[in-house]
Amino acid sequence: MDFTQLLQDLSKGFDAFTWGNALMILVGLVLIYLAIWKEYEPVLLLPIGFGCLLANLGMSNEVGFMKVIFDAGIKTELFPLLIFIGVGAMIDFSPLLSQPSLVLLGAAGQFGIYFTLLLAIVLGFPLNEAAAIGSIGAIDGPTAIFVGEKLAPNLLAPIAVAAYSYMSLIPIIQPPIMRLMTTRKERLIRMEYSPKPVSRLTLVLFPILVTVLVALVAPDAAPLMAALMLGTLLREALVVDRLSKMAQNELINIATLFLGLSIGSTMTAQSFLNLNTIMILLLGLLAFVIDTIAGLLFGKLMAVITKGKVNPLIGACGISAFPMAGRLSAKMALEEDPTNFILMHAMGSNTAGQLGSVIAGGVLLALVMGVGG
Amino acid sequence: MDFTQLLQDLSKGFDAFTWGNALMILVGLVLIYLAIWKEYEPVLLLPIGFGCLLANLGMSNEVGFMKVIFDAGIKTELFPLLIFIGVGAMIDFSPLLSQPSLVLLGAAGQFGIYFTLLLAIVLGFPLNEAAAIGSIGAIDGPTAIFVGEKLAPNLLAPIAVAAYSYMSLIPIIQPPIMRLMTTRKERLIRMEYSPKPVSRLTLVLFPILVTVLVALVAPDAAPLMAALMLGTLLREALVVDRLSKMAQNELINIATLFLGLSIGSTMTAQSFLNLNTIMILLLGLLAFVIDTIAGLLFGKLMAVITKGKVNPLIGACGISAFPMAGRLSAKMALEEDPTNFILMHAMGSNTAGQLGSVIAGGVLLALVMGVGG
Amino acid sequence: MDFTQLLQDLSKGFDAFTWGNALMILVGLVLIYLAIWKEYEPVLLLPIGFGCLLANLGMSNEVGFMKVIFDAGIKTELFPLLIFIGVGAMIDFSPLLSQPSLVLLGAAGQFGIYFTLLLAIVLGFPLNEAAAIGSIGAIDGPTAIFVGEKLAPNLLAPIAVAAYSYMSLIPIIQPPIMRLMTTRKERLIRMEYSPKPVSRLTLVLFPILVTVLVALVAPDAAPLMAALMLGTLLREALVVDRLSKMAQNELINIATLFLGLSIGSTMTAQSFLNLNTIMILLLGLLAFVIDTIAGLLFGKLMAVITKGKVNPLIGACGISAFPMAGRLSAKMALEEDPTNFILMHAMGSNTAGQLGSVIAGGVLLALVMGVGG
Amino acid sequence: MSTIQQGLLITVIGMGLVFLMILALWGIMALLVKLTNKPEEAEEELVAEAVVVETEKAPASDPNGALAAAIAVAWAVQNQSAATAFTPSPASSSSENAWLAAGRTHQLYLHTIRGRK
Amino acid sequence: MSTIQQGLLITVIGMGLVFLMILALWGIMALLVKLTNKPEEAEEELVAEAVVVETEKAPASDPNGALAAAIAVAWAVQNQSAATAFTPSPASSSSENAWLAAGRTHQLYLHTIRGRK
Amino acid sequence: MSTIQQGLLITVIGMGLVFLMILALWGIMALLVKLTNKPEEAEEELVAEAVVVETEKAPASDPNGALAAAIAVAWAVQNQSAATAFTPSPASSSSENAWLAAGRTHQLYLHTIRGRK
Ligand code: NA
Ligand code: NA
Ligand code: NA
Repeated sequence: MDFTQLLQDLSKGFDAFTWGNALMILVGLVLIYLAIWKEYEPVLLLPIGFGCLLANLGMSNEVGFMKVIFDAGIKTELFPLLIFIGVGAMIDFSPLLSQPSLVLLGAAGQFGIYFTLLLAIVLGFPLNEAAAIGSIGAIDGPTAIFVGEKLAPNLLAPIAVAAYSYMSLIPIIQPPIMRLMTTRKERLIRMEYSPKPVSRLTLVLFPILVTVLVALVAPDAAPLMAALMLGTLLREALVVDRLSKMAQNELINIATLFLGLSIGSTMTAQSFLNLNTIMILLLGLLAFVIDTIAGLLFGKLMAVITKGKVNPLIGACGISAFPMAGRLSAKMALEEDPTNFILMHAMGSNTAGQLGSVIAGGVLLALVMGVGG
Repeated sequence: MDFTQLLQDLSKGFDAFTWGNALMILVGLVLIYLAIWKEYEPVLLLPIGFGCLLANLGMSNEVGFMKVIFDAGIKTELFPLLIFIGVGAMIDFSPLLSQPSLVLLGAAGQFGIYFTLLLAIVLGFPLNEAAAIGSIGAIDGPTAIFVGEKLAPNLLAPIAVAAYSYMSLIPIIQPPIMRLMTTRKERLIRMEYSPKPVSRLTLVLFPILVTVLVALVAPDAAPLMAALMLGTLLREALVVDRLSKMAQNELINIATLFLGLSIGSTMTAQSFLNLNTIMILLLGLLAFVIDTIAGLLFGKLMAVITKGKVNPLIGACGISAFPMAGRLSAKMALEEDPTNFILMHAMGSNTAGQLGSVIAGGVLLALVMGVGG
Repeated sequence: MDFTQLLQDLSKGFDAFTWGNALMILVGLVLIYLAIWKEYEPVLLLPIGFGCLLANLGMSNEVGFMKVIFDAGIKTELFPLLIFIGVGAMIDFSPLLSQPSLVLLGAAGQFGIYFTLLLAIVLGFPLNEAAAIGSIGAIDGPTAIFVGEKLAPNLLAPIAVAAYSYMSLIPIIQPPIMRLMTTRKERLIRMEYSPKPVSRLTLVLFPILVTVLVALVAPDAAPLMAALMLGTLLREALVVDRLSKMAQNELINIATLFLGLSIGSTMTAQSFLNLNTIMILLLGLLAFVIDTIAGLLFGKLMAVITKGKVNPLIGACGISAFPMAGRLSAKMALEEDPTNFILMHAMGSNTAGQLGSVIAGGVLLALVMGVGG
Repeated sequence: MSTIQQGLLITVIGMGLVFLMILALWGIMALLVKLTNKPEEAEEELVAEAVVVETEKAPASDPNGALAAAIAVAWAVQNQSAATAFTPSPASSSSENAWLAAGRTHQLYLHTIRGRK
Repeated sequence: MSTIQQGLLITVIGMGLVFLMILALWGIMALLVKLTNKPEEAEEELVAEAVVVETEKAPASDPNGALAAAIAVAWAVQNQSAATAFTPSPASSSSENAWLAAGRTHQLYLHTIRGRK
Repeated sequence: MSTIQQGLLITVIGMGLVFLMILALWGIMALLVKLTNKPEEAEEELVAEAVVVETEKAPASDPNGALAAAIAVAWAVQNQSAATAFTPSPASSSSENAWLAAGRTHQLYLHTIRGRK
């Protein structure tokens, strides 16, 4: 027996540990802090933060059990899809269906994707990486992970971290922009709530038709949209309550925990501590800002077109970030006038943003793959 | 960059779409309609129907995430087995154990398997395919899938669809046959309910002994029977309530959703739209009819032998289709005479049918593999 | 068609069955009996017992669906880790954190590991097997399986069976030793309960710091400790209640059922019925006894050092076996004096034992691999 | 073609396609709501019928039967309300859902109109 | 041998084997019920004992203790009833279970005899 | 070196390391408790604030609003108690937890001191 060898073996944990790892552990601790004390998307930031600790303590997604989990859930795309089944089962599309014109707001809020893509190209990223970075502008975790993993798996960690972190920071990022971009008079606009009644048949046909439409026009987004719409169908069918509840609880909880850990486990010092990451984080923030601005501008346009019947604040929740953004817009209106309830319109716009994000992600994927291949 | 190439890429969804796909999407919609508005086995027909949509929109079991799910759950046989653990935990065998002679009814109701097999051979199917088609006559989803996947994986889609669709149509298929095959006098027969008391020890030993017996005599059915009996053991042990509840809820819900989607994802136009499928669907319906007739005939035989102490209606639920068939027989008796409760006997016969179906499936598997190999 | 071949095929279940299988089925029945009627760790002994039946009825971990489950959960180490996430979410470390000195009791109770290792070497086992056998002395199922699978997968079955069986027999194994090793006066010692208040910050930082410490010093134990501490973090974060509940329920239930079945499925007559198994079972029992003795001796030492302020009984729960051992120690004190409540101290010692077991397992793994590699 | 030109092309085509598909969605939704906008009473009838069946099965003339009937009716009523209520799924217990429920309920009350039938 | 002949042979042997195994099951069940058919009171005693233990652990002389005792007793009683009742598992909430429960309860009442001990 | 010598060496180093790490844990724990041992009221305030917000959102002047407010308050209060109580998680319903709950509650009562803040 070689005694020196034994000592080396015992100290292997310390030997492999670098200053970079220590720094990344600090990053992980910040994420955990934000999750626990600031309650920013804790179900995601806490697992991501803990996964980041693991990645920098010898348990990254390239070895051992984290590799097993990563390969089973991220490489196969299953975790984002399972989460979308659960999200779909949680979304109530009736506010949108009863006011169909709100769906337009879901298109404008995707402009940040392309703006960021262009900026990333200018900064020197190749097209596939620039597009992956642009997907942060979808402002939807599963979409960003799905697109990022396909276009630039090497950048998955900063993309996913940016997407989820900024989404959790929506209540900090959006309000100043909203105040800057809208006048008090605009924020005071009351919106009539006389929704068209929505039948059960509509609620059932809607997810089916959306699945068909997206699968035909943007097949690259089809798995994401199909998962989301499957969840909605389970919910609205009313006859498969046990499946709907399962999707909203066990399925999404398990997938969320392990998706978070998996994403965190890619945040090794080696892959994360570089200029690219910093640029991606900045570009991601910009994507959120541009999305919000584009959404608000479109909201203002609709206000003009409808001669003041649309409160431009609901443009800000066309970015997706369901349901935080919708809640936030309604809150902003309430702050200006405690009797101005625009929640139903905001949620309509917000669910439109969810649809728009998935579509935009799929279109992006198709275009970049078409160009590249 | 090739602009034409880009346009081709964008229209790939439409290009791949055929009239066959459109037809199959209609089939999927019919399944979803039956699930939601007719409430025919919605937890299965809804996922199968949605999976059928996916299969014909470029997301079949041969690509992407549906391939991952299909390979993980159907090729490994796991989904049917997980469902059986849950089903076992839901089945109460005490009505059967307290009236052991009812178990005989579980044998007769399997005749449809062999009748269909013979007919399929006559129609030109090779032996393995004929036997797989015959397994529809087991009138039990997991059994049909387990046997079908082993004997003729190419026919899995129509076999599974036939099995689950007709099972959901039991309340439509059986009553006319029951009325035709029995006289009013027979249907009015009251059955004495003086069950032998069933001890906890019996309820615990029963699943163990059944597992041993089947594993020795019909080892090909052993995994199915073992899964079913494991569920029953978890239930009757009384000390592992958290495992029993988990099997009856999360486990079976998750397995059911993804089994349904997986089955549906095999229903591509290419594999489904052919004469074989139509023949299989017709043969499957026949299997259900023959099973019911054989069960009723055996019930009538028992009525004669016992000198009118057995209501032949409970023969009809020896076909399996647990628990719909049992419920239906009891309902038929109630319709004839609102004070004639034969539910306990019907459930005994129905659970016997469940056991008989698994045994018959395993015997079939062994015989065909023995002949073929 | 060869008729003889057909008959052979039909009798293959009987042909493969040996007297050894029959004996092992008896062993499985004993485990099931202990689970159901003695309620010894039923959630584990029942699946193990049933898995043992399966293994000896042609469904071992080397074929079919049990191989799928075994490979997916044991070979990848996932099942023990998933269970530990759930266990971590169930453990309340505040009794330990409010009385930090109790942590020392978690070290002494690991001595049985090394004593057993030495004895196994004397009995002729090679080093890796001896160490794997020693891991039974960790008195913690997931740890024993994790270490055993890495050092001597061929001995996994008897090691896991010994670990779980004896753990379930703690209420029978420990009390005589406790009475023998302590005087009535010692058992009557009352322990002051004036815990230092434990802040939420402490409860959150504790799992993080333990993860970092163990990953650096004993990286081989890192996955186990990380999983345990992840569970604790989910629990103490208070903001991810749905993840914490999921870990304590669905996750641990599903992992427990299939871990038990998997372990049982390795208990084939061929691999289990030999002298090694008998020696391992005896050595395992000895490991439990030695652990208890070492823990009690250390408890007595602390009683002397603190001049009678520590009741030596709480030394017995430093062995791990959470939470049975902690409960048992408190019960023993209550039996001696119905007003002497030492439960909080016992649980502190017991959780210390849980930590000590994982650390000791990791150190053992590192040392043996260092020597061997 | 340079990368930036590719990017610009992708941006133009991409945003164009997104708007086109969103417009298509608008059309689909407007059409759906228009076409299916008739009262659906079949469903409620179905449930009501179920209640009747349950009740008949277990005559109330004896204590056990009465209990069973009560349970069956309660069950059926509960399912009926679950099928028609506008509440978010009770399974998700996060804070924003409580918020949503409160806000929505209030808003719906103000307008005394229910969107979904 | 032609395929149809093979099919006929499989049919004869198959149905024969199914009947044989079902007969074997009948024998096993009849034997089981006969052999184990003695009252089992050990189980109930066990639970009852547990209740006593719980109660002793938390004397009712103080509010918290009383609450704890009440919870413990309630828990034990609930588990006891779960252990002996004939009801289908409450976890499955599908409609047929409500039906079954009602039907069974009624039927059991009519005969005033309980099958399972 | 013979296997038994290896074993002895492993035993000495192994138990030594285990004790060292446990001592390190002791240090960490003692330090943690010492450093973080200040009252944390921020948390309770947070929850209380949430309750106020909920209530404001749904004025009690109408039945629906009042109901919503009541639900919101009940929800907030429940979560607050969940956040501060010392009970084991309610999800695990095994027998020892009932025992633990009873024992702990009693013990805590005797000492009238709560360990966790
Ligand atoms: Na977006
Ligand atoms: Na059948
Ligand atoms: Na230990």
